[in-house]
Amino acid sequence: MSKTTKKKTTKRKTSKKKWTRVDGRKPDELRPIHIESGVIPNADGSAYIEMGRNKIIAGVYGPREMHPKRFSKPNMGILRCRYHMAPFSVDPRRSPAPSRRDKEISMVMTDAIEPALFLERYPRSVIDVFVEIIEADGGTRCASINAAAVALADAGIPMKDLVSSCASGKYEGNLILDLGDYEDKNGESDVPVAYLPKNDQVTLLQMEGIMTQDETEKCIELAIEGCKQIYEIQKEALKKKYGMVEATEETEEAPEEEEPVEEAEEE
Amino acid sequence: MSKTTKKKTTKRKTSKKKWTRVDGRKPDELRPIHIESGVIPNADGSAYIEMGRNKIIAGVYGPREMHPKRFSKPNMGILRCRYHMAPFSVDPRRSPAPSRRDKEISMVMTDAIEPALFLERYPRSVIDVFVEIIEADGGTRCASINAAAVALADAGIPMKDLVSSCASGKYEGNLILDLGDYEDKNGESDVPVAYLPKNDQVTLLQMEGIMTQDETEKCIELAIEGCKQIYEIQKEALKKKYGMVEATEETEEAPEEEEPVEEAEEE
Amino acid sequence: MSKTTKKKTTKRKTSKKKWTRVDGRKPDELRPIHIESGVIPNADGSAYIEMGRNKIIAGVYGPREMHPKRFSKPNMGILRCRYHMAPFSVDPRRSPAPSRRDKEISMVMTDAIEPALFLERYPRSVIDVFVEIIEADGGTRCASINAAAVALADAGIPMKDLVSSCASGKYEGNLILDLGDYEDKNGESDVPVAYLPKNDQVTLLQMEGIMTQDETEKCIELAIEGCKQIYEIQKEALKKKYGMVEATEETEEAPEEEEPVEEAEEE
Amino acid sequence: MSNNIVSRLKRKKIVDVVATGKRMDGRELLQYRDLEIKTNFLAKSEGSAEVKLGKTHVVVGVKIGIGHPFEDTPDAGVMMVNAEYTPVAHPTWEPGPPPKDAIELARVVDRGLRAAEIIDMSKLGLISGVKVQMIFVDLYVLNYDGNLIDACSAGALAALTTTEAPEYKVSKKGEIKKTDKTEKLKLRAHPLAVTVCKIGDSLIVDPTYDEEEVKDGRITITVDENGNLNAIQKRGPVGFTLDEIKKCINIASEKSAEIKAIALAGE
Amino acid sequence: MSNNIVSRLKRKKIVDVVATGKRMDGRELLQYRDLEIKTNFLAKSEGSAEVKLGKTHVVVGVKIGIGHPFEDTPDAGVMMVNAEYTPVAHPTWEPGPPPKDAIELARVVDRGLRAAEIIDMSKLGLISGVKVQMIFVDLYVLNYDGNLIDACSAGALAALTTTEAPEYKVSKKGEIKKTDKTEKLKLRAHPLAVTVCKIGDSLIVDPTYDEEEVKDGRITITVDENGNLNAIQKRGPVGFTLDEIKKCINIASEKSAEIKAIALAGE
Amino acid sequence: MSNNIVSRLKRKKIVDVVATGKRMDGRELLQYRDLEIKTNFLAKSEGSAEVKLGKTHVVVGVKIGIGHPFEDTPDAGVMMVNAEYTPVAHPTWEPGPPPKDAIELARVVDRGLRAAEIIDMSKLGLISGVKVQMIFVDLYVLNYDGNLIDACSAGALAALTTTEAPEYKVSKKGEIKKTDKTEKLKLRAHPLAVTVCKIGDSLIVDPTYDEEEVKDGRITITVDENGNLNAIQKRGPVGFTLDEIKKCINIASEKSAEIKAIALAGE
Repeated sequence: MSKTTKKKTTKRKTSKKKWTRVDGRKPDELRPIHIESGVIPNADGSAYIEMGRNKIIAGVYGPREMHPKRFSKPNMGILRCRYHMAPFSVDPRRSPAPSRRDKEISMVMTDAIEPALFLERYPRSVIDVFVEIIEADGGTRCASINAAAVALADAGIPMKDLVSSCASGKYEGNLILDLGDYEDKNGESDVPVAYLPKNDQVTLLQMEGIMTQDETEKCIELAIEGCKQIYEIQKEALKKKYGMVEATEETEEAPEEEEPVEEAEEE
Repeated sequence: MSKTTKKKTTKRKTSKKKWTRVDGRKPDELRPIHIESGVIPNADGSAYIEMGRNKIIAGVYGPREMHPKRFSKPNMGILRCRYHMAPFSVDPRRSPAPSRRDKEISMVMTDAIEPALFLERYPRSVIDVFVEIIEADGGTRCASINAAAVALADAGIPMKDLVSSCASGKYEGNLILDLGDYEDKNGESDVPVAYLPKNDQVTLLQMEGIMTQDETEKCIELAIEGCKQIYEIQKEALKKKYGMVEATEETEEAPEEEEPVEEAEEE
Repeated sequence: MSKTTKKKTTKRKTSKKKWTRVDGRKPDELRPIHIESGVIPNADGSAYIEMGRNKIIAGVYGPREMHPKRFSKPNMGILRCRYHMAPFSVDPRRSPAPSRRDKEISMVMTDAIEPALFLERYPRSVIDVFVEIIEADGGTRCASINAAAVALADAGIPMKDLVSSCASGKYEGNLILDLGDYEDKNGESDVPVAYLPKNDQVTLLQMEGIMTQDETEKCIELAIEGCKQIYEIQKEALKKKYGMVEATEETEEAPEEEEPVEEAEEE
Repeated sequence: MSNNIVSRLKRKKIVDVVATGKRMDGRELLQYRDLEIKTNFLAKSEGSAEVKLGKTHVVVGVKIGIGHPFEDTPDAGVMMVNAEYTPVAHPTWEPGPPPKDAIELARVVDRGLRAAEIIDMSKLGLISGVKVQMIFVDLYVLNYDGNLIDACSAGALAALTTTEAPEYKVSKKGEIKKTDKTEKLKLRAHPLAVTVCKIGDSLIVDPTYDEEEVKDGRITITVDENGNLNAIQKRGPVGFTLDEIKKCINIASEKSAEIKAIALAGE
Repeated sequence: MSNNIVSRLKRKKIVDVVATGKRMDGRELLQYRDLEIKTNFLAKSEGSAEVKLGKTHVVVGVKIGIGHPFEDTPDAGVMMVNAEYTPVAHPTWEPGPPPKDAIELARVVDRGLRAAEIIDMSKLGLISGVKVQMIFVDLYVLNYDGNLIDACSAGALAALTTTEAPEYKVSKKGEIKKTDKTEKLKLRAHPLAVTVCKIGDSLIVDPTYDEEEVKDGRITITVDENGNLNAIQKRGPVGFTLDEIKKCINIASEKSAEIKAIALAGE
Repeated sequence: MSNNIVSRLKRKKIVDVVATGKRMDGRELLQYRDLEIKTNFLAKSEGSAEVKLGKTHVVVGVKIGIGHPFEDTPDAGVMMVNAEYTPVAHPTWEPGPPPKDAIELARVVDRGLRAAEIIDMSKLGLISGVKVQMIFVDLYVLNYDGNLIDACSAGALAALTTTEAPEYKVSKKGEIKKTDKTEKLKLRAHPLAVTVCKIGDSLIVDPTYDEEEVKDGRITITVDENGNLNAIQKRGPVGFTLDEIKKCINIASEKSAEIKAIALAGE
């Protein structure tokens, strides 16, 4: 968290034509993505994603009873995401204890995914989404959200929509999509985005670096385009397993809100 | 806690007349004190004190329900003081985690203040006194008690008396009142005292250093005189706010003790 | 835990005759053992053991109510052993916080002792066995089990049998009994064993080092012989206190198992 | 009434008022509360700022010290931003390790400073790979009435702007001495965070505690003195449309200049 | 039905089947489930192995780095084995510090490697008393269906066998540089753990989760490529006769060769 | 009957007996229980003492080692006093981090030693700013029946008095070697703590557990061999009059000489 400044100041190239990305991709090209669902037999739902060299596994448990009970809500369920990096996922090895970064990412991931769920259907319950980063290659939080969304669908949890996530950023003066590790560490900025395609809503948005207002807005738009491509890959992954595209389709009307019949338990 | 010896052995001066304190004070002179109540809007009561260059804020919450319940007492309330130093209050910076010293001072502060309260009136409840040292300049525990007493009065909590606190000690062979940072670190001894003026009782007494029995007793007497002066300043601070001196006056008769109707809950 | 390799590879001596142990003992000779029961007045039962230069104290509390209740079992009691080394028990000083080694030994000790008890008689209860290593001299876990068994008997807790424990190992190519500190650290292997003499059952078995299958089996047999000798010393220690050898004699028939009338409480 | 119903009623009331373009306290939607910043008020900190934003009250201390570099940047100084939710600041805040929200607060403020490359850390090495200067920025909350990120961001900027950094000398033998000389810490940028909240269909700035409680989401945008963006952080279990995001960025760009003028007044 | 009755019924069923010489899943008593091991699948780890044993799924990462030697072995490298029970792996596993069983898992695998002197740690010093090479072996459980020790032991052996160790250079000034050269980590032995479970009167290998739940006890035996034993660990609240122990050793000797062939296939 | 009533009855009984000038166990008010101190009984500690004061039983271990100096005293050794409430010592003591009372115990004993400047820490440097000698004083409670401060203070004095300190040699290359030579640790003072309890209107020394439970307050006074005071610690939620304090000091001065004779017998 507290290392020295990560982003290099812009060194704008004069001739843009010759510029290519370190891995040869076009500016708006995603890294190869592979998603597989149902990879953890014990979990209610799960998914494995490779996005570039990221290797990430997500497992869903729930809806289930919340422990300790005093943290449950009487009129709705709680979504709890946990982002965690394996000690060997980065170089040098990191401690297995959750870092402050892990905790913050867990929070923004939860915010990114929650709008896709019908939590009001699960009073007093919790849905746990556990994400383990087996190998990290830039953009782990986005890849984690992509895996988590597929894992939730795999768990049969009704969703308003899948959540798709992708970063954009600026590198050597160019706006690019889906930064790899090297671009992430040496570029001018990084803009992770999560997106609900059906609602056209951004549910994760962070940014770090130095960019003009205009560049920032272009980056967000670029990331949204990336999310739309990922959305198709996610659906494909679910289709492969369940033989249907619209597995997660559901009415978006929230059920009528009622007064909760019981009060929250005090503890 | 575990640094090397703090007190220098006595170097008694032969001619006492020329001796003056590092900041020019007379041996029995207090540092300038400024107390202000009602400084934390969210707290039930609060006070800010400057005593020399000490800058300390105290907030009172309660009487309120005790959590966890199993630590509450069926027939009386609990006073819980927490003394805590901000990381930037000392040089070099300290960790924000409570130190063993913080924990000990919290205990002796609680003992110092409790005799002034009618805790038997608040069965199953807790009164929390939180003290934050913003800047430390010697004698923080005494200044904290002074602020806490005003904060309790500001919270409208009936008190048998205000508690007033002040240290004395020995420096270059002289007994002096209200040691500043330099005197505290370089003197021969340090005797923090808290005092209930109406009851003529000492409720905090600690000492560290090397002194004869006679010197020690003289120090305690000197500190008590300091407390009496501080008492007037505390009353003035409350008067300013409430326009009355005897805001905290109350009968000292404890209410008749009754058998508690309910037993303590087991958990 | 994580120091470099502890066991030296076998340097088999050509002429075995002249070989003697560092402390002059015969290969199958125990170190001097002294056991005393009833040494902790507050405990329900206790024992102090010296085994070589090991100095270990064991105290038993219970059967008593389990806290927190949710860890109790509705149909049987729980045995909880805690092995802990004093900071000054080893050189250099260790931290008083329980190490991973402490935790593992606590588990295998519990397994070693549990088969001697009638835990089904104490539903919802716990028997706590706390062992403190005052000085460590090789074989602390075995000495701890010996002290714990006597402490349990001293607490009047019915036992199927005492548990006796002793290590064997290989040192300079020779199989030896009851390794001292030096032999433990410099030998080729170490085999701690606990044994129920009446049942002829091994309840603790660990091994670390390099030995053939045959040597290992011989070591276990040698350790069992050691346990049998210690058994007599344990009985003697109890006899001294209670004037009877068979203090712990009890029918081994387990009481008929009944359906528990109450379910486990949920928490 | 359950807390649940209370908060639903509270939400309705606030949303209704905000929908009319006003606030409960009479402010405009895009109007900050009164902001007072006092700098350099702590003698033992190299930099300090006290911020009062309405009833929100925070102290920021900047301490400079000596520490170890990270392995991969042996010559770069280290900046640490830490936030403390003191228990005096709110009735629901308890003593203990920083809650998740305090971690996010520290990280969002940190990210703004770091991304703007506010300090040239490469100038803060002392002995390559062994010792470097440390800059600790402690955000200390004394009363919480909403909008901590903006208050702390302004406080951090004000405190850093007025920080007097000590000069260190390294002797040939590798001894580091703090000289009596100080000079103003050189800042390369003036990043400041502005948080925009979404309540119903409206966007507001500088939320109170009550407004934060009922808000749908928030976006914090850190803007430097040239109008470049340095950091964005979206929170809350809702999505934002691209259009809403652009509005937020516009608001933040405008407001950051206004607040920055106050934060830099002490420079 | 209480969990208690459920597990008693489950136990009866499994014991009955095992008594007939078969398993619930149709295996022979001494038959392992399908074992798949993939090595070198992580780019950021010096060594890695993914193990699937039936539904049990673990990843082992080997990382080599630089650290401090122990005081008593200033020139020896340090190996650390750590196990992580990730919350994705089982519905009852929760985020948090490693439970006792995870500590035992790490220690048993560690003991086998260490006792076999698998790596010559004395070759891994860099600057005497100051810096040495560290070898971290992280056992990461992704799905738990029994027999973690054997799966992790095989994974650790497979990962270490295929580890490419970086070459370090120490300059005259004491700077340590990682060169681009790597060479295969030299292993001096191939220890592998086999766990034998006792269920009723039968001995089985490779227990599933259900079989582990109802087992009476287990003995884990680590055997090297010459048939020598390196480590034994008995667990469970029951005793084993000497005869049973000998049978366990025989089974382990035989099975370890079989499993080792698979673990070493990637070499 | 609730614990509350029990303790009220207990208190009444003890207060009544004490008021007659006697104790429940027949002692005089100012009479200690039998005190036995055995020194030098641990081979692996540089100093040790076993203290039995009535049924209170503590072991004090003194270990000397090598560690890092504090930044502001680069040439001074470091003394650490630590207290451990082992769970064997009392039915209400649980395994875990030291409770507040154990922290106070350590700090009060520490303060007496430190204020008396018992050891010349300036003589314990090894390599300026890098390595110094550490003196660990561990207070280990094995049975708790009141008056731990006095028992531990006597034990610490007895253990330090008989400590054989190793001689260290520092080579030109900066290697530190422990030689075989030892010499008695040089003590410059003999401070000893005496605790006086107030029960009703009476002052007593050496309280049992029951007496401590019902006491109103206590004052601990550490007195050196010349009758100088080194430390005072008042505890308990009551005040003391100046007159009472003077009586306590007189009692402590007298008793400390008596107890010191026993503590120093091993010298």
